[in-house]
Amino acid sequence: MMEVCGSSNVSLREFGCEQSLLSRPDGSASFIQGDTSVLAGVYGPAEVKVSKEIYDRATLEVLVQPKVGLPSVRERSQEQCVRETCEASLLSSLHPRSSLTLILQVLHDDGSLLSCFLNAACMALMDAGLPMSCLFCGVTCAIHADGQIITDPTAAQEKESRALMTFAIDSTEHKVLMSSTKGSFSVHELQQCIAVSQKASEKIFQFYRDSVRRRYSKTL
Amino acid sequence: MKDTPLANCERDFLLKAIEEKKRLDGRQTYDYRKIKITFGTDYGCCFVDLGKTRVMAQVSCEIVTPKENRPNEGIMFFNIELSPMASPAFEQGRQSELSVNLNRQLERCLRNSKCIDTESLCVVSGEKVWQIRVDIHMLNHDGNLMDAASIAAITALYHFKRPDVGIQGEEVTVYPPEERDPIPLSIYHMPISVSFSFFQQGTYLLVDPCEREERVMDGLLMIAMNKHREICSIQSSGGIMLLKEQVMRCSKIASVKVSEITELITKALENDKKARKAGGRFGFAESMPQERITALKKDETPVEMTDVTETAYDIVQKAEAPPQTVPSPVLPVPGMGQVGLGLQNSWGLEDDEEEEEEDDDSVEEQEEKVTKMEVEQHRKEQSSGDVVEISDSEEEEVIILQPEIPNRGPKNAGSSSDQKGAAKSKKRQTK
Amino acid sequence: MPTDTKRVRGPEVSQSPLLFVSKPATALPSHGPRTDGRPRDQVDVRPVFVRCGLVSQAKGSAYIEAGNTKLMSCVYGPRETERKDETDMKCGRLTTDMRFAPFSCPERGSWIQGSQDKDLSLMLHESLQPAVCLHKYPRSQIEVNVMVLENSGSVLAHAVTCASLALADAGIEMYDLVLGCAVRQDGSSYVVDPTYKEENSCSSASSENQGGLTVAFLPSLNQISGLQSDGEMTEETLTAGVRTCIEGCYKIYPVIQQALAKAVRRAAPPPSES
Amino acid sequence: MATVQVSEAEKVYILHGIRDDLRVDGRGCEDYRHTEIETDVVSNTDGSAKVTLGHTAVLVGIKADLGKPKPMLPKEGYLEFFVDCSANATPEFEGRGGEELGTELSNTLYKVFNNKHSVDLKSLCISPGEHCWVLYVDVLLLQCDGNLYDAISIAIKAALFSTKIPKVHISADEEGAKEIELSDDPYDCMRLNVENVPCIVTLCKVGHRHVVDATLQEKACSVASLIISVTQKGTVTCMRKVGGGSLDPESIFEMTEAGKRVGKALHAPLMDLLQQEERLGTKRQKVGFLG
Amino acid sequence: MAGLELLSDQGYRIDGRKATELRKVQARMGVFAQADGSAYLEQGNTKALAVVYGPHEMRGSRSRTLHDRAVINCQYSMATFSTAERKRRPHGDRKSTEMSLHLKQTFEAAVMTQLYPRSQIDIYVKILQSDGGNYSVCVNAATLAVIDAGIPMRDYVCACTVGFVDETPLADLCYAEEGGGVSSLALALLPRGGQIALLQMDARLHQDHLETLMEAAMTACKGVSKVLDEVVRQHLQEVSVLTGE
Repeated sequence: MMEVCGSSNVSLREFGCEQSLLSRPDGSASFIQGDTSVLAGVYGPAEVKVSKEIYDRATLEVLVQPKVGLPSVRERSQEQCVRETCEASLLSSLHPRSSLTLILQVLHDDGSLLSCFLNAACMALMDAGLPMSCLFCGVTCAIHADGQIITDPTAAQEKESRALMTFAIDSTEHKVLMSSTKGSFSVHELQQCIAVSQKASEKIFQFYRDSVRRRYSKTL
Repeated sequence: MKDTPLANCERDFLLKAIEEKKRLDGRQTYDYRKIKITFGTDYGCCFVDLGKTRVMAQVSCEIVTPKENRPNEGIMFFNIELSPMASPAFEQGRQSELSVNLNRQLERCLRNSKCIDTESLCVVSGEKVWQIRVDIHMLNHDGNLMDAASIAAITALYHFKRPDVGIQGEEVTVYPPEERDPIPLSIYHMPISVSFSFFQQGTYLLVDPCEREERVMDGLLMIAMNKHREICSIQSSGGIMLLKEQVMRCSKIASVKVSEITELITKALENDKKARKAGGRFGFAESMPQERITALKKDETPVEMTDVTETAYDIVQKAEAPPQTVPSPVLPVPGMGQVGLGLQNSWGLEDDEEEEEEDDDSVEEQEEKVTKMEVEQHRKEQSSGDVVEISDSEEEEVIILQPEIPNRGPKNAGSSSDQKGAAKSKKRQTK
Repeated sequence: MPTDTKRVRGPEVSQSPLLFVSKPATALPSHGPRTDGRPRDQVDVRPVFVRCGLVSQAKGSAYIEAGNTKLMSCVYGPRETERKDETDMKCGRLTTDMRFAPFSCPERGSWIQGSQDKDLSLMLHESLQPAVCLHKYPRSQIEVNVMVLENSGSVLAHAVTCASLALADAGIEMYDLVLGCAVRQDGSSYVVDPTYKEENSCSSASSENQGGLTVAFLPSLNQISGLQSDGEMTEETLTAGVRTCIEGCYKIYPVIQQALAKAVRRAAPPPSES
Repeated sequence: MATVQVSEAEKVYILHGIRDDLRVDGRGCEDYRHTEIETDVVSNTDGSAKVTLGHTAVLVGIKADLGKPKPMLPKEGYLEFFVDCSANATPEFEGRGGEELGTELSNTLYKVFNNKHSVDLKSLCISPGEHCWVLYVDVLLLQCDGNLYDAISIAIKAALFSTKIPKVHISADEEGAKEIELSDDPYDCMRLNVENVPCIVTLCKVGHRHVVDATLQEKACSVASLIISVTQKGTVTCMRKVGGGSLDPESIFEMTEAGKRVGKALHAPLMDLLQQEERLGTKRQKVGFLG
Repeated sequence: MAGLELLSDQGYRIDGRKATELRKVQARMGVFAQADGSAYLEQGNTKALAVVYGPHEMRGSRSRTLHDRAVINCQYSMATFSTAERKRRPHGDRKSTEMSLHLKQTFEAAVMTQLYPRSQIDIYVKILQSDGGNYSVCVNAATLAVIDAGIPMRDYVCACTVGFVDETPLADLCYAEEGGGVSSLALALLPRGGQIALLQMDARLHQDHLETLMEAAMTACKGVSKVLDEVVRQHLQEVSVLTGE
């Protein structure tokens, strides 16, 4: 099984990002991976409702807006994944008794949606200037029926795959912050996917670095 | 989250500026902000930028059963979602006044004006029709949401194509786009809403108010029209008092604005059509401005895989084998199981408390080993007789109504009737 | 009908296979001993299993099992009222919430509280309120939750008993325990503590006297705190039914008392004599 | 529930008055307030009635719809109750404020009609297992001044009395598919037998006595009340204790007896009145809210 | 459209009225004793009941309090049996929420709210029977109720719906006419100053016809205002007789 891991499918689709493109939110970003695109907006730190107040840190709310219809169970679970990742990297204790709201709007879904959410969220949080202990990025891996690993799959590839895994990886130690998996796979395959994702994350973090450098190229 | 309040001096400044016929962004009274229309990858997906206001519209369709009173008409459904992304004041899932107002105005503008041929959406009369759903997401609120929404909705409807259906006898087949080309909707005309805001009891009038202006305005008049100068809906809101002449003037301005916007939409649709025909790239990814320094794009990149398998192998090897020993389950009583340690099960019929029992009752001592199941069996054996309670020493607070055990019966019956008598003498005043 | 957005829902319309049983359920006989062997026209309550303090997170809790009817009750509070505008300076607030687990009845229920549940919650509230010393808990609220795990008849009656036991277990000051008992009148005979089948059977269609009656009773104060009947009954039958229910309540009173005494003893063991 | 604030002194005054069988408005303990009944007030319904009891005003509209019988009872139609506590009655009911009381009232109504004789449900069946009439009984509270239950039950009885359900003919075509035809003639309709429709009597325990038809002030003085629904023959179809207090068993027996007596006495004049109105036929001057 | 001839060649409408003729308006003020103001109004077969409570202290959240004027709070609801097909909910759907909003806006313009700072006025309207022109009937009924409550207004607010068929404006549409695909215009007018408190139009109409239609609507509103004025005067006379003045 190990031999089949040809490098042909292990690539990331073209990806792009635009920061602070909306005027109202405190931070905003759109992230594009191939045809998949997500728009993220961040409000905060701001006043928090008494019922949601946490005395020693900020309350983070993540809302996922689907393109068609109202948010349902699927969106709730995606919200949960993104929230847990953000909570791990945000230094929320610096803003006690305040609220942070992250809204993610699906613009087009063509596979690897959850990783696109994570990347957009990270860029938006950066744009909002919120203190974070590390950056994070999302990588989705699909395991094809014949055991081949595909990174950043499209919707069609996702459908054909045997297992689908999304990892959130932090920028300092390249450790896994969050994982969400679907389908069946062996421990070895899981470790392989993690290793691939860690490799891929380096590319994304380099992209983060480049885009921030470009953004501040004139001010520096 | 609450919206930031508007300071009084800011309010006064804005009103003063309007009195002097000046607007914050340098526009003239009747000027629209810059309108930009872009399309998504799918059919029926459209983004409209009106200055900084940004909305997205997505049209989708599904087959449903028609309404009873209109068996051969398709159903149009509009939903304007005030996403909290657009403004911190918008809350998710709450029907605010603004949302009701916008939704109804859009319905009136697009459904009641009968701009879409709903009869062409019928598949099988009385059984299957297309429901066209238009979802409009507000992405950034900088005033005049209604106009942006109406432009986005009608453009998306024009852009949308529904899959073709074939009917053979009773069977209805929906063809995927690969098999048969999808068909666009048949639309009669293009209603576009134009908003006018009034200030100082209707003395001053502005077209396309921005968010700041909306917050100081007295009222709003929305006129929806098509390029044939047919009015599709009028709606005044906000407790202003208008005069007839003002309404007439607004309708004249609206007709000019509508023809301008219609032209823009047609051009945008044509451009997109051309791009799609040419096979070039289109959609949201392409619409991203490359020249801005806030944006960056990277082409497809391969991920190095050289030592991945090895690393994975190493990790798997190094990882400690999980303990193979599984704690054996504990079965305190039949029908109850426990795995793992640490938790004191409150259901358990703890043995250790047995000693603490202060029982002096010899009858109960005899029944020490009786579990609940056994008691029930016991009960069946002697199904007649008075009900008395038995306290089983093993079951701490388990009390089972139990057929009479001869030597305990009379004692209990007596005590219960005593209580009855005692209770009757008391009476409580509830107040 | 409110829609449930929190769960992945099943099909909108589904029917229980019980409807398609070829032979319709035979009507229960209106005379002779009952299906579970208890005699008719006698105050014979089903054996009751009671236990306090099962839910460690709740302030007080109780579990009751009578025949196949199984209920669980939890009490939270007294705590600050959630809605500040309804705070009562003189008196505490008692809130009750009674729900059926979706699997509790022969037909699957919904997760969302239906109107029947609301009605039962209200009855429970009215039955418990007279017994709780609410004036001792100003500006606070006491929450009572009852979950029906299995419905095998006389749910409300047992819910009242169970909830009052949980209240007592929580250490809420009360004037008295509240006990519940139900009676089903079927023609000229009656059955005490009816099962689900007995509750829903209508054996003698011609009979005038048919109905159910549930009474909540404060035994040591001799007061009726809750009363509900439906069906058709003459006044005499009703009066007799109320009397029967009171008698039924007295039957389970010692059981409850003892369960409570033991729970207290376990929570705070008496000082050793030495 | 619309409530009034009553001071301690007022309470004592009311209590003493009731002890001496004399109420604030001069009634005895078992007297009803002035009651007005008018049927057929809303023309969009199949049957309707408006009842005012003192200051309490209730409007009931009944609509007969074709529906499918419940799977467990394929040979019977059914009744649906809905109580709309509108904000007109009191500002407390605005938005969803009236919902709680509304469900309480409608649940009680379901209980009251949960027996075989109140309404002949079999007559509402058109074809077993397929079609039946569903009677939607919609109660609209317009103003409340206590004793909602009684006013609602009287209005429902009157509305059911005036309900005219169009006759239907079932014709089967060749393929065996049944078709339902409504009779064109507006006078060709079915009437319901309301003889056994019960009326609710609410007895309010005030001090050591109980009163019938309590006003809001009197209600504020009582800790608990008992609602009893009584048919013409005196059978009780529903009994229920409402309110936060408890009652002595003996007083419950007394109240049941009184409720039965009052309820039985209520039916005869009500039926008389309804028949009298019916006899006037179309000549009757409709008053509605204009009078 | 619906195959119905809405206006015959002789100039009569389906219910026998002439083009500019209003339906019969009957009204009564002070229907209920408990409310601060109440009125019942019938316009043809459309029947509405309006009740006014206030001005009183703010209820619920105090954050809505306005320091310089009163808050108008409206709720529009329809009896479940008011329409030919039974309604499932009396209020809370999009249409009735919108109607509540429109009523609120109409009366914010007409009631002299600045006289009652930091207080609230509740206007509740219930449609008992619906036969077209619900909005206008509600406004007219609410006007009477507000007057009955003794709350000062700038002027009567009168509303009327007009339709446009065969180049002719039809005043006060009934349900059959409203459903017939007629472009209808609802207008709330303060007749003395000719100010428009609310304007709403559905369906297509050429811009050139707007003026005629609005003119017709305003005339119809003035007609309604006469009737309302009469009702108020008569009511006051009755009351003054009772109070012995």
